[in-house]
Amino acid sequence: MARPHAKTDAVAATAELTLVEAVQRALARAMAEDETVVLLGEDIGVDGGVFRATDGLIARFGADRVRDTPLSESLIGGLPVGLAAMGFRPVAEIQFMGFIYPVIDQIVNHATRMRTRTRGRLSCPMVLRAPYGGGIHAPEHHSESMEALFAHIPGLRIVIPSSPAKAYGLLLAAIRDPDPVVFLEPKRVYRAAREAVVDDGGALPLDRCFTILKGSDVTLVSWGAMLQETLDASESLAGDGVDAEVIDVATLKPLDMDTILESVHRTGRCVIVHEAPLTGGFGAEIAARLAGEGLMHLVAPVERVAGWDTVMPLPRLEARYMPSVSRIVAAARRVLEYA
Amino acid sequence: MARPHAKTDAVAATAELTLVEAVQRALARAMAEDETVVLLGEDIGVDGGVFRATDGLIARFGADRVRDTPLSESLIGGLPVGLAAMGFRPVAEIQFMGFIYPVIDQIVNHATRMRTRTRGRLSCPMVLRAPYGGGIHAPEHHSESMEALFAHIPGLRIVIPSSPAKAYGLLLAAIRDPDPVVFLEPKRVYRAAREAVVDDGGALPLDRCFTILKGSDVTLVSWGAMLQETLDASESLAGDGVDAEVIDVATLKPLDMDTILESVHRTGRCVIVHEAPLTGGFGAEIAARLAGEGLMHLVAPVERVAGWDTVMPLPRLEARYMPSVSRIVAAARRVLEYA
Amino acid sequence: MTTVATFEIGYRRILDPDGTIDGAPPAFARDRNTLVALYRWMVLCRAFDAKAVALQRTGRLGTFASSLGQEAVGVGVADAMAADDVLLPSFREHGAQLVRGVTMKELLLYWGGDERGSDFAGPRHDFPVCIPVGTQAPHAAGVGLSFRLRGEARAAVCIFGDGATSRGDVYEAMNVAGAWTLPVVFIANNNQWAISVPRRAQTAAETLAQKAVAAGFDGCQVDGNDIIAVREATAAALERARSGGGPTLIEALTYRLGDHTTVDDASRYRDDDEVGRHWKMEPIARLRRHLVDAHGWTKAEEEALIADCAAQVEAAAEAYLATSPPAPASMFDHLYEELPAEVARQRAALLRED
Amino acid sequence: MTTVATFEIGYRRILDPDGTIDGAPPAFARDRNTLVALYRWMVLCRAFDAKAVALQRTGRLGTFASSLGQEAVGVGVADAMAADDVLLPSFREHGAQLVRGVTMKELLLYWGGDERGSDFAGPRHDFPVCIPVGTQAPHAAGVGLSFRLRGEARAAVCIFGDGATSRGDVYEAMNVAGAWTLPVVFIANNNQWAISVPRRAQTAAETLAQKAVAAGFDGCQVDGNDIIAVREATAAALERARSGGGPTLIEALTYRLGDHTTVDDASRYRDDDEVGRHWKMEPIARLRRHLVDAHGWTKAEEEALIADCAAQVEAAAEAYLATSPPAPASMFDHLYEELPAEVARQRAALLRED
Ligand SMILES: Cc1ncc(C[n+]2csc(CCOP(=O)(O)OP(=O)(O)O)c2C)c(N)n1
Ligand SMILES: Cc1ncc(C[n+]2csc(CCOP(=O)(O)OP(=O)(O)O)c2C)c(N)n1
Ligand SMILES: [Mg+2]
Ligand SMILES: [Mg+2]
Repeated sequence: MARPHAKTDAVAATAELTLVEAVQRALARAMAEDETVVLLGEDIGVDGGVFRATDGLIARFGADRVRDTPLSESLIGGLPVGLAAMGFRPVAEIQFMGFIYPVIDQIVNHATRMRTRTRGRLSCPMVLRAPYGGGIHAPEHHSESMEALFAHIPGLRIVIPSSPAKAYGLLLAAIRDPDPVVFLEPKRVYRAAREAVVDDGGALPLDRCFTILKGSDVTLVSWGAMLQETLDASESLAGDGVDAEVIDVATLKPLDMDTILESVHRTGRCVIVHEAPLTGGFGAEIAARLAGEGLMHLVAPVERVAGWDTVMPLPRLEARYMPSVSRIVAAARRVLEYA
Repeated sequence: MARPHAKTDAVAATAELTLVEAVQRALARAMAEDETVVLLGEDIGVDGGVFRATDGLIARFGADRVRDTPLSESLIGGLPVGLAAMGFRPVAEIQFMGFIYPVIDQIVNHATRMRTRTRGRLSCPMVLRAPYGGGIHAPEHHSESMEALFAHIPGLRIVIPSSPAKAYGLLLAAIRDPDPVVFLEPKRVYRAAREAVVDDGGALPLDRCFTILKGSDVTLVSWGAMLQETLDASESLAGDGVDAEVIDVATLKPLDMDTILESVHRTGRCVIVHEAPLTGGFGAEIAARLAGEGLMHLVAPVERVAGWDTVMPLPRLEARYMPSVSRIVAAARRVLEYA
Repeated sequence: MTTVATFEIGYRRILDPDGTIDGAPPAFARDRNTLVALYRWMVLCRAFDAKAVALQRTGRLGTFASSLGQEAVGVGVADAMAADDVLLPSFREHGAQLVRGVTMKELLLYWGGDERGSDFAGPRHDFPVCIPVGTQAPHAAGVGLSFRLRGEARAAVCIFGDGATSRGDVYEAMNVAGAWTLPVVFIANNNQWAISVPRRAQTAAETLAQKAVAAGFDGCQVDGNDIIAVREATAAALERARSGGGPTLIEALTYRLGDHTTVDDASRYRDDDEVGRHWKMEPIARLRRHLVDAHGWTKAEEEALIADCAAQVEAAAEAYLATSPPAPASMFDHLYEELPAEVARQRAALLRED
Repeated sequence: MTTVATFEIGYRRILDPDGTIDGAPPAFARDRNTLVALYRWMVLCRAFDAKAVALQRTGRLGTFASSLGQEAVGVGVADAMAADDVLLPSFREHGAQLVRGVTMKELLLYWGGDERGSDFAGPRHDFPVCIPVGTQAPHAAGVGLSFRLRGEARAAVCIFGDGATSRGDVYEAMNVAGAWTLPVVFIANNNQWAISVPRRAQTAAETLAQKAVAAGFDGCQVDGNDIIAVREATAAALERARSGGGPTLIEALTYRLGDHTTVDDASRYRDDDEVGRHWKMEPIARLRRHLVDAHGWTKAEEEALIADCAAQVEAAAEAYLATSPPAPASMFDHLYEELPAEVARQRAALLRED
């Protein structure tokens, strides 16, 4: 039944898209090219998703392939495992990352193990999408960044796009990938800006970081929504003559440490920026590898600019929780001034 | 109703106990001194727990306070939140760490937030106990070490004892602590050795690492079951004239980094050992802090000896999965030989 | 096949949509003062909802979930509770919270994004709003267990939506409540929609009340727009719970007349017709009709009540808007009873930013 | 109260404990060959269980969960299945797996701690043993959905224990199977115990079959020691599932005659008396009695069958014990379809250790 990866049209339309529109295009493209792609989630059908990531897809592909599930997150984690083992490519949506935890059991215990457990007899090519992160003044539990919980799970891929074009190319790659992928969408960026996206089915690689800005004085490493703050910080630093390199990790697991090491080799200094709480965040893994393989390159302490180690506050204080441009700039300065 | 922390007897009995017996004694002590301590879990009642950690407690304290739950892990995470808010001190058991994942939702979304959310009006003094780790040739899902998933959650305490006396003192502290604690018991050590434990209700602090062995050449940092391998490695290194310092982290969150930094300040070299998979393991956090605050002390790369980044294999290969003494020794040598 | 077990689900309505009462109503429903008090709470709740939506529309409140059309459920349930019972609400139970004693200012603070709103002066043992759907149900089992262990004649009341009945933890909580005969009353506030997902898509079960069959206790339906039926059924379930009879599930059939929240647009997924039909069944007009017909409720009384509610709501909104913002460092102040050193350093760093 | 819904749970037994059949049995149950085949599978399963326990006791197998006394459930269910149906077993369903075509050597490899045991040559689309209780139920819904989407007349069969019915994800899976009319047959293998927790402590529900009421489809009980009833009920449920009638829950009432696993000691928590009583109801003796009484099953036939099963079991054990251990690096070889560079480095490091 499946014709994986077949291009369904020859005409590639370029459009200025928001990130959420790019997600929608990638989903539409994947569904058109491969009949085994099936979407599952709460309110993804007629409503088109609470952020409209699946807007119009039920009309185009039908209610069989764009399925509103009951309000059962544990099921949204587990049902795709069965579907995937039977040759489908389910793309499941969790409405907000704060509701993703019931899915972890199925991800750790089944999705990432089916292939190993059966020595390749069954596998689990599923994608689990969820909007993550703060900054939109949403209610409690709607602003979390917990990618690190997934990054510790063997056998998984974790992908976080930072822009519309990345979202399009990485999501297509995630859906075509033969193994389970957690795909986290920075909801603060969903409509923040537009970017030219060529809707030609072209995927981006899931095994490398992207160097967004070349520089020689300090390496700024980030992903997802925080890339904007990081770029703003690099601009502010540039004003003072500091030439920062900016790396978008994009795929956290497996991690392309080579790109980061090569950069830090040149700059000797590194600041890692993420929105998730500091302790046990994915920044720790990158810093730990710098403390290991990268130590000889370091001329200054590795700084991590992250969410505080406290509960993400309700909207009135959320701006004070999240890493700001000034916190990033201050950390970069400390690193640069380190003698 | 509660008389928290009251000593119930004046006579302190010293006994040579295994770790699991020490857990049982601490539970009994806590229940005797505080009527609000209630145990919940699968098979903890008449069966006394599949590892006998609750042996005899139902006979002594009754079925009201030693409650076999239905087979509902999500409930085992959530019911104690309600009980704790009403002034009880529930101690819930998850039978094996591989079944703990459904609990995460309640831990992240409620247990660790009730106090913050209500600005102190309600709180959650619950303890979640679970045996963790490999090495006993158990079936799939019975050998996992996933402490790092919890270490990223703000508002939590994570405690992992490495010996009978530590288990006794830390568990008592955990139960008396006014906030949620995840208490992970190294099941491979449950009956591995005996140690003198004074059953006098004395608790150990939940905010510091324990330096087990003083040394000046290299700092070995570990916790739980891996402490034995780490000590064995230090002995092997001593045979070659290497004077290793061994630190038992014991409480991973909040982390007493000062003790580790002070040690690495003296030794300049550090090897971190844990059983959990390398990537995103808690060793990353320690190494990251060394790459930050500790960088000036480091004269060699920080090595992490950990479980491989793959699924814990079934028993035939588990010995090849877990960090061995020789892997620790080899890492220490690399660190020592680093010029 | 031998039949080994049979079950029935009953449905109860006392006050008809036209304001008449069939048969003999419970005693409280013959008392004008009681009915007026219930009416007042519902009217206040509706006025509060309208104000909250207005505040959100003008950027002075966060995302808000109105209970428009569902006032009889929250008010009826809470009015049946004793002060020392414990309420575990979802995010759409302002009605119940108001009756319990949470102030409108506190509710606005919460929905305005300030944790202090959940530190309400009122029912100190009541639970705060629960956002992750259904996750307060296991807490209710724990609260019920605490009453059992202390031998207290109190009950926990857990309210959730129709969508919540699809969550495994709601099932697990009901199952343990049955197994342990816990004093818990579960209220399924069935407003027919879970955002865009209609009730029939949640489950093939003909009623939500029958979810209790799986947990081994009684479930029943009531007309959730009939506050008399809601109150009566809740009172009976509470009585049973407090006297050792164990849990009950009450499915209150009502309808969400508004959008899911202020960020939702219900016209994307449902007909105006459907909404229009349900306006004819709504709880406030129904009780008003009854008060007018059976208890001589006057236009003057009505106007005075409306004006009074409006004034209360305005005063609460002003008090809310006048509240100074929380101190940034407060985000750390209740993380633990005592802040560990490593987090205290972060708190200090945050303070230095000012 | 008006009654708005009623439910009945039926119970079915065809073959009595004394080996007699009341009334008209299904056609297959009149066929000697069919009955002998079922009997043979049960005897083989029991011999396999005994051997596995013996291997564990002598340190040549890992922890093992015997199905002693429950053979009629696994064998009866699997025998009713078509080859292209999909089985999703728990850890106690060797009987079902054997009938499906998994070899005893493969089962021993698995229980001996070698993943290759789950790469069975037999039913390639069947699921491997599931250890986390009940977590295969959502997979069954996914498998059922795959059949619906492809328009295939196949069904998923998910077997779990009485304890599993307390898990929220089993409920969620049943609920969606009902809501979407999925071709799934859920079998609750009720052996009365979940380790030390008796059935009555799991739930206040009088039957486990009534868990289906919450999910809006039919549940029924069968005597799980009566392989004829098990097979008949499963066949009917499969027929219904394949023809678009949706899911069924079958509660098979049986008894775990042995310890929970080889690391359990059931004498800590249950009476020998109880176990003794249940030995009188066990499924193999029952069918043997019927074969002898109604089909002239001879002593010679019995002895030949026993000897044949013993020989098969011995041969499998020998083949298992002769299997060389898996290569250490194999722990990486199926983590991803293609091993990412950073993990490939770890694989190389592991190889260097040799
Ligand atoms: C666990 C969880 N999943 C998803 C959401 C997002 N969400 C908020 S309300 C809602 C629908 C709830 O429906 P219902 O239980 O019927 O309550 P209602 O909103 O109708 O009062 C959803 C999906 C959530 N808050 N929690
Ligand atoms: C989710 C989960 N929790 C706990 C366990 C440990 N455990 C293994 S079997 C079992 C009891 C299962 O009872 P039941 O479902 O009745 O199946 P049975 O063992 O009786 O066949 C438990 C608690 C587990 N395997 N999975
Ligand atoms: Mg609803
Ligand atoms: Mg059982």
